[in-house]
Amino acid sequence: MNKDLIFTKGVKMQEKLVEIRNINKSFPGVKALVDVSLDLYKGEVLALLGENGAGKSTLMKILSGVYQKDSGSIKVYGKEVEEMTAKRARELGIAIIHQELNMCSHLSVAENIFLGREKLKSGLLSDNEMKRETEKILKRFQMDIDPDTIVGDLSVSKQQMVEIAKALSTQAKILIMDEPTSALTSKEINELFSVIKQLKAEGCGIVYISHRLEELSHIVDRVTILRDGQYIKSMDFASTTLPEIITYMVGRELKEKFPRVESKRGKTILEVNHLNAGKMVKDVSFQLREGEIVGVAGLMGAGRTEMTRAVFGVDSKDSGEIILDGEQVLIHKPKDAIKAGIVLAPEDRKRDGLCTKLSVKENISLPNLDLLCNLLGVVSRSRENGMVSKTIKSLKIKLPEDTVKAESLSGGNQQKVVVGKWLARNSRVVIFDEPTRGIDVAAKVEIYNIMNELKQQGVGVLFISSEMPEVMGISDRILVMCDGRITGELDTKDATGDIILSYATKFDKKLEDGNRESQEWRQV
Amino acid sequence: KDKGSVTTDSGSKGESYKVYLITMDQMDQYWANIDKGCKKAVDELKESGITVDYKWSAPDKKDDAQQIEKINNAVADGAKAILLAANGPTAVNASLKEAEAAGVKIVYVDSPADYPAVRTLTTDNEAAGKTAGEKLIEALKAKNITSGDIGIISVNTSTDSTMKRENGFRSAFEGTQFKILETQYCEGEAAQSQNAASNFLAQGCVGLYGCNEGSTVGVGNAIKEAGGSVVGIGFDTSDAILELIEQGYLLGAMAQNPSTMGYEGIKTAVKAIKGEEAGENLDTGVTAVTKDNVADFKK
Amino acid sequence: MNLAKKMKASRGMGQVITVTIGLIILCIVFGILNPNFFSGRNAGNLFRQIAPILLIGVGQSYVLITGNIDLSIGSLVGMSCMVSATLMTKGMNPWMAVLLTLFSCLLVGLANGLLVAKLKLPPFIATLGTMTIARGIAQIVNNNYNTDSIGEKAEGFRNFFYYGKSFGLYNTIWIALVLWVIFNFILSKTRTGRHIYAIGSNLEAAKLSGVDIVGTTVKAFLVSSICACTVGLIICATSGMGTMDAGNGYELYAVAASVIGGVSTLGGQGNILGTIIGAAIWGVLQNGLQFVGAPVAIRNIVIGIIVIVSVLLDVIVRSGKFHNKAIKV
Amino acid sequence: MNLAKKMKASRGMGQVITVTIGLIILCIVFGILNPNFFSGRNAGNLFRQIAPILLIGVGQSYVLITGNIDLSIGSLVGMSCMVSATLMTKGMNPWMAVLLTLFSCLLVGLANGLLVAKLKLPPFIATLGTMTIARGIAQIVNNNYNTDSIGEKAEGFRNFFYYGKSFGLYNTIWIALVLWVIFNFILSKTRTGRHIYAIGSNLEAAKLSGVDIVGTTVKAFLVSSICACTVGLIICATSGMGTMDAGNGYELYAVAASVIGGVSTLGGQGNILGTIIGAAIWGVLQNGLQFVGAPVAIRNIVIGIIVIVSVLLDVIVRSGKFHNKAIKV
Ligand SMILES: Nc1ncnc2c1ncn2[C@@H]1O[C@H](COP(=O)(O)OP(=O)(O)OP(=O)(O)O)[C@@H](O)[C@H]1O
Ligand SMILES: Nc1ncnc2c1ncn2[C@@H]1O[C@H](COP(=O)(O)OP(=O)(O)OP(=O)(O)O)[C@@H](O)[C@H]1O
Ligand SMILES: O[C@@H]1[C@H](O)[C@H](O)OC[C@H]1O
Ligand SMILES: [Mg+2]
Ligand SMILES: [Mg+2]
Repeated sequence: MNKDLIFTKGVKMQEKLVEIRNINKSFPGVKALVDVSLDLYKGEVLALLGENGAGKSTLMKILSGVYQKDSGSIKVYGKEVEEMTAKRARELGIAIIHQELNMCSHLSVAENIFLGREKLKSGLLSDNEMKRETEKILKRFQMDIDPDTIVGDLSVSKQQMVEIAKALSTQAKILIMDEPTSALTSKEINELFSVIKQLKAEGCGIVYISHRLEELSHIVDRVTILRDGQYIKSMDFASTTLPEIITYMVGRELKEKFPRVESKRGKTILEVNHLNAGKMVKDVSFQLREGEIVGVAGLMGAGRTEMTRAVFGVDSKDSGEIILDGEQVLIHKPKDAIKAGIVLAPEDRKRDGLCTKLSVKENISLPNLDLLCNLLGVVSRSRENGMVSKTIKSLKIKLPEDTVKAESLSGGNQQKVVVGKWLARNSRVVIFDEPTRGIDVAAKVEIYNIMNELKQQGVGVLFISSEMPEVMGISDRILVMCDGRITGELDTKDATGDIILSYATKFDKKLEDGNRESQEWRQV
Repeated sequence: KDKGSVTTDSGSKGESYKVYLITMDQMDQYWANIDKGCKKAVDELKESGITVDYKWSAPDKKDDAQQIEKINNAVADGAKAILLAANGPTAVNASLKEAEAAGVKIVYVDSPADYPAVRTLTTDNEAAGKTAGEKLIEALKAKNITSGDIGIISVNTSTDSTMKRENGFRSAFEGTQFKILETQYCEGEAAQSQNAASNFLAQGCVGLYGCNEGSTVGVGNAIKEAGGSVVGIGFDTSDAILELIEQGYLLGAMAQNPSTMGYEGIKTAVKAIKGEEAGENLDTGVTAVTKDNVADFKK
Repeated sequence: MNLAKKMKASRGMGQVITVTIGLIILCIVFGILNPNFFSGRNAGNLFRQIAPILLIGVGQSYVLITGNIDLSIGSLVGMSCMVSATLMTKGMNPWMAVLLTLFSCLLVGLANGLLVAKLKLPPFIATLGTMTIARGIAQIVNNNYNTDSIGEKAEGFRNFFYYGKSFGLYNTIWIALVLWVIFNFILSKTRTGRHIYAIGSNLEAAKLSGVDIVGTTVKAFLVSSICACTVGLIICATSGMGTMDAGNGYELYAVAASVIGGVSTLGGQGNILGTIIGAAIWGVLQNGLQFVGAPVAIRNIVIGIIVIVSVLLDVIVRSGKFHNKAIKV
Repeated sequence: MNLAKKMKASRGMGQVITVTIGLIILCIVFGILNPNFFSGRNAGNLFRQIAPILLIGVGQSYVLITGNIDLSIGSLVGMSCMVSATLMTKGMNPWMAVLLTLFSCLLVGLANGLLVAKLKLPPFIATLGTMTIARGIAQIVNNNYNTDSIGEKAEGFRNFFYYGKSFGLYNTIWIALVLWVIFNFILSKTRTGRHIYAIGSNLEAAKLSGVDIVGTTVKAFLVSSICACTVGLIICATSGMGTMDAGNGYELYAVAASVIGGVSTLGGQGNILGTIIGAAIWGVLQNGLQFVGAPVAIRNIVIGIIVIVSVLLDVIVRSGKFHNKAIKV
């Protein structure tokens, strides 16, 4: 048995909630977990760390009964659990927030939160009671969401908040959070952290999975690190450092977190003038020059995604013009944009980024078939294989072979496919909407390097991110959006977190009136 | 093994013929009666030392393409003769030509196609339809009704026999004050026919006519429910129809002799296979079943 | 404002409103072309013709909301009609026959649910299979013939399901209404109803939330088979005999009634209030077109256009093309 | 090993293998029960019966892979049969009539595609609508009657589509084979084929990858209408007249052939190699059951069971119950 597991210092050696030993799990073609062990104590937050595809989600899905282990043992509250099913896990007080959103999008917030454990009154649904309870839970979270709202109408980040609220509402003793913050912005993250601290105080054990290593220091007590499906190490968080953690994760030292390259800013490539689209894009104007990375910062719902979608032709524009290399281009659908040389890697990979039932190869070649086929439209196998293997290699996408379905990849590797499929063509402008969401540190650096490379090739890069450090770390110039408008533009040299935040909350005054809903739909 | 086909015992009396009955569909008791006639003939022939390997094959609904398939399959299965109730006069002709080329003898029962056959055993549908019309007019007159709307329920326009019955019926009304409404085609389904019949009654029709078994059941039931003075008449003699006649809700129905068609059909087929003279075409006749003679038709 | 919000929140109510307006227009047109259409006599007649479509529509809606489809409905109608009639002609007490028929239909519903949820067959295939089998049973049960008349002894049965009236309305209509009320209640007020929506909306999420997928799916298919069974009994009572072909094509009418009424074929969306309107449109078209003496040939074209337009209107309204304008004004 | 891997990688090939084995067993059983089944005469006859099912199956597969469904196939068969026959009986040159018929069918296919992709109607409803309309057109085109014989002048046409042979095989079979090869090539080797899979797998993602959703959807529906049109012409050539009812119910046979052959009704999955087997199973059952003299009534039951079992086997195999064991051994 591994020493680190038993001799951990710092945290009071309290009751063990979970003891996982020598778990093995294979999928066709992949050994996802090899002899992995893990402990979780009462009242602690354990960070489960590792690169994309290390097996974190798989391990947690086994603990919560979604997958069955091939071998190994799981003890909960000191008792061996032979067959862990989803039902058994629930009974044991294990709750999990999955990495991917898992909501019934046609149902309301309250209906989702109480799904499977509806409150009844004389045998009938007691919707009012469930609504009241929901309101309570949401309030505890400072979330201002109407319990009656249909979940599908919420933005991704709000859906994520509902998902969190749902797990919290079960009053679990063992709570697993698989990248809960990947879709949240700083405000919600802070709220989440205060809830986590409260839960910890109540004796809850929390397994916390995240690729945002900076946030660990706020909540984490211990870390357990996996690499390539194998157990590497457990440590007290207080007695280690981020670089050390990263070295264990990656298996080597990572030199620079935000590699920067300089290149000469050239002429203006893209000019967006007075763009209006729907309710969330209002009079947006900006320019993008050859060889620069422009970051777009903002809070949840600032309209950044909507803006990119309008530029790319996914959503229709009400007015405004787009000028590429000095000439106005008419973009009615993504095809037009791609033809003109503007491409977009979208933020929601499951919904917009991947055909999950198709192979990785087909996903990568999908937007590039025009380059791969002859006049008759026949796709050249050899050219396709060449392009795909090059992309896989340059992004270090981890997979058994390129014919596996995209859905079988780990979240981070799926994200790499979403980005990678756009790199095979020579575009003038590449828009990245939250490209590092759910990606491990090493892979993040790879994505930054890709952006840098594009920049050096003279491509204009638009980089939307909700993580302030990376926006400031990688961009040359920063646009800030709030309420569908561009509220600020600054050179990275002059940027500080405070300035950006003040731009990002420029129209946020009304928030203080406790009137958030009207803020969202104020323009109506 | 299977009830319809008697396996050839080649050792014994020698003669054995494979004969198919192919009907329009398989629903009505009418077809069952043809089948019964066939089986009766098969049994009789067996006693006289002739084994007939007899199979009844039918599409599940009136559909030309399916009927052609059934014919082709019968030929491929080595049938020596086919008794056929053709959906319509033309559709099956080319496949009959192929069948004939393969040496298969064709006998029509109930409804002939245009292609020449050994013999045709059928009824004069047009005349029978006209008779039905005349009976209806007569009955209305007896109630002092000489004008008003008349509703027809039929199968579909693709079935030749029922189209002839419709036309014959209409011809009886030439020169009268009655007005015949748009015919309702209900695929011979009893409940659907009844809906249409009820709609006719709601429109104030004074007389209703059903062109085949299912249509007639629908007409009878609708009248039964509405009560009153509406007169209905139809075709075929299923149990349900006879009951409606007996109770007085239907004036009557035109009875053909399906089992005679089947019985004579098999006998004719065997003769034709043997190369004997098949005989003249046969009109098996139509009887108007009314309250007066309905008892003769009950089993 | 508040009403509008409620409507929006309620599943698929928008479509119900659009389609209701369409229905009213249809009735007015038919009434102008033939005033008999509005006669008291036709009212009862018309409602009684709508009732079976409503019932199969309710059954199909349940299944569609779970994200599945039930193609066996039409054949179950036929099977119910033939099984009950055969038993009665063999001399069985009609109510006993009804019970046995219901039992046999429930078995098919159970099979549907298990094939789909337990054995994970695509619903289209599973119910295409049971559709063929149930039709086969309808045929084999009386040795491939329609039955004889179910006779005098069954008069009570026939009145109960079709010919009789209670409180001025045909029993058929009452039966449909009572079943509708029960099933609407289950769908909107009980846990089972909630779970039916949940598995149709996101099966995985529902499963992870501890919803009993197999049980819930089976329940939906059972409701569908109860509805189909009832329609089969109604048809048997109507014609007083068993017809092997009864219910042919009803599975698609059922889908039409559901979807026109706002149920999505993708699951998770809609309610059976809309199904009333969907069924009514279908029934009014069949009845009204006969009343105005439309030649059979153009009927199908008219029906087809109305089906498309009714749903299209809703799509346009929802897609916000009108919505935006309304706001701007 | 390598082959097995390849098979697995190829979309839905597992099912194709399972089902092919089932087909072989079926044929052996029929052959034992009635040796005539294997006669040379029946071979040609059988293949000629399979050809139309294969064609509509190919059309339906295209549409299913895009994640839609085409319920109008059967009616289009009827429309094609009636339009071509009516034109010929009115004295038009048969080949000219074929062209016009194709054109009219393509219009319906275009309408299907636009209703679904452009106007965003649920495919079930859009094609249920066009199904009814196309049947209405089939009826109205010759004033609600089947046509008269298309006459001597059309002998060439009839031989081309049905009665003639080339290189020892019936032309009908050649037509189906040639169309299959073309459509298989398009689906597996061209950009359009890729796009068809992509929109069936994830419409949004495909759109954001620059796939022309409307164009691609329309193309799939056009393929479906070309196939249906061809079958209508074959039927017209077969019976030498126009039948309004032709193709009734074919839309479901088409789904059966596709899905038995491994195409998913959820889109994005399957190929038309499997459709050959799916169509063959359907055809062999119809033909073989007649050969063994099975009473009509049990045919449906047998067919239903086989449809379910064939897909069930695949589900079991895929769910890995056998797989795991194989690995452990
Ligand atoms: N359902 C599945 N089928 C096949 N392979 C799978 C499946 N789920 C996970 N895998 C494989 O198992 C390995 C571990 O995946 P897992 O999702 O646990 O990684 P992870 O550590 O959560 O990564 P990430 O940080 O990217 O979410 C990966 O190689 C992945 O491709
Ligand atoms: N499907 C939807 N229905 C209703 N409102 C929506 C929908 N999607 C997004 N919104 C709203 O539109 C606004 C803009 O969202 P958008 O995703 O563009 O923001 P963003 O700046 O990209 O932030 P995020 O980091 O959340 O992606 C938000 O207020 C969001 O709530
Ligand atoms: O005579 C036949 C009989 O009436 C049947 O019921 O329908 C078709 C007719 O050809
Ligand atoms: Mg993960
Ligand atoms: Mg965004």
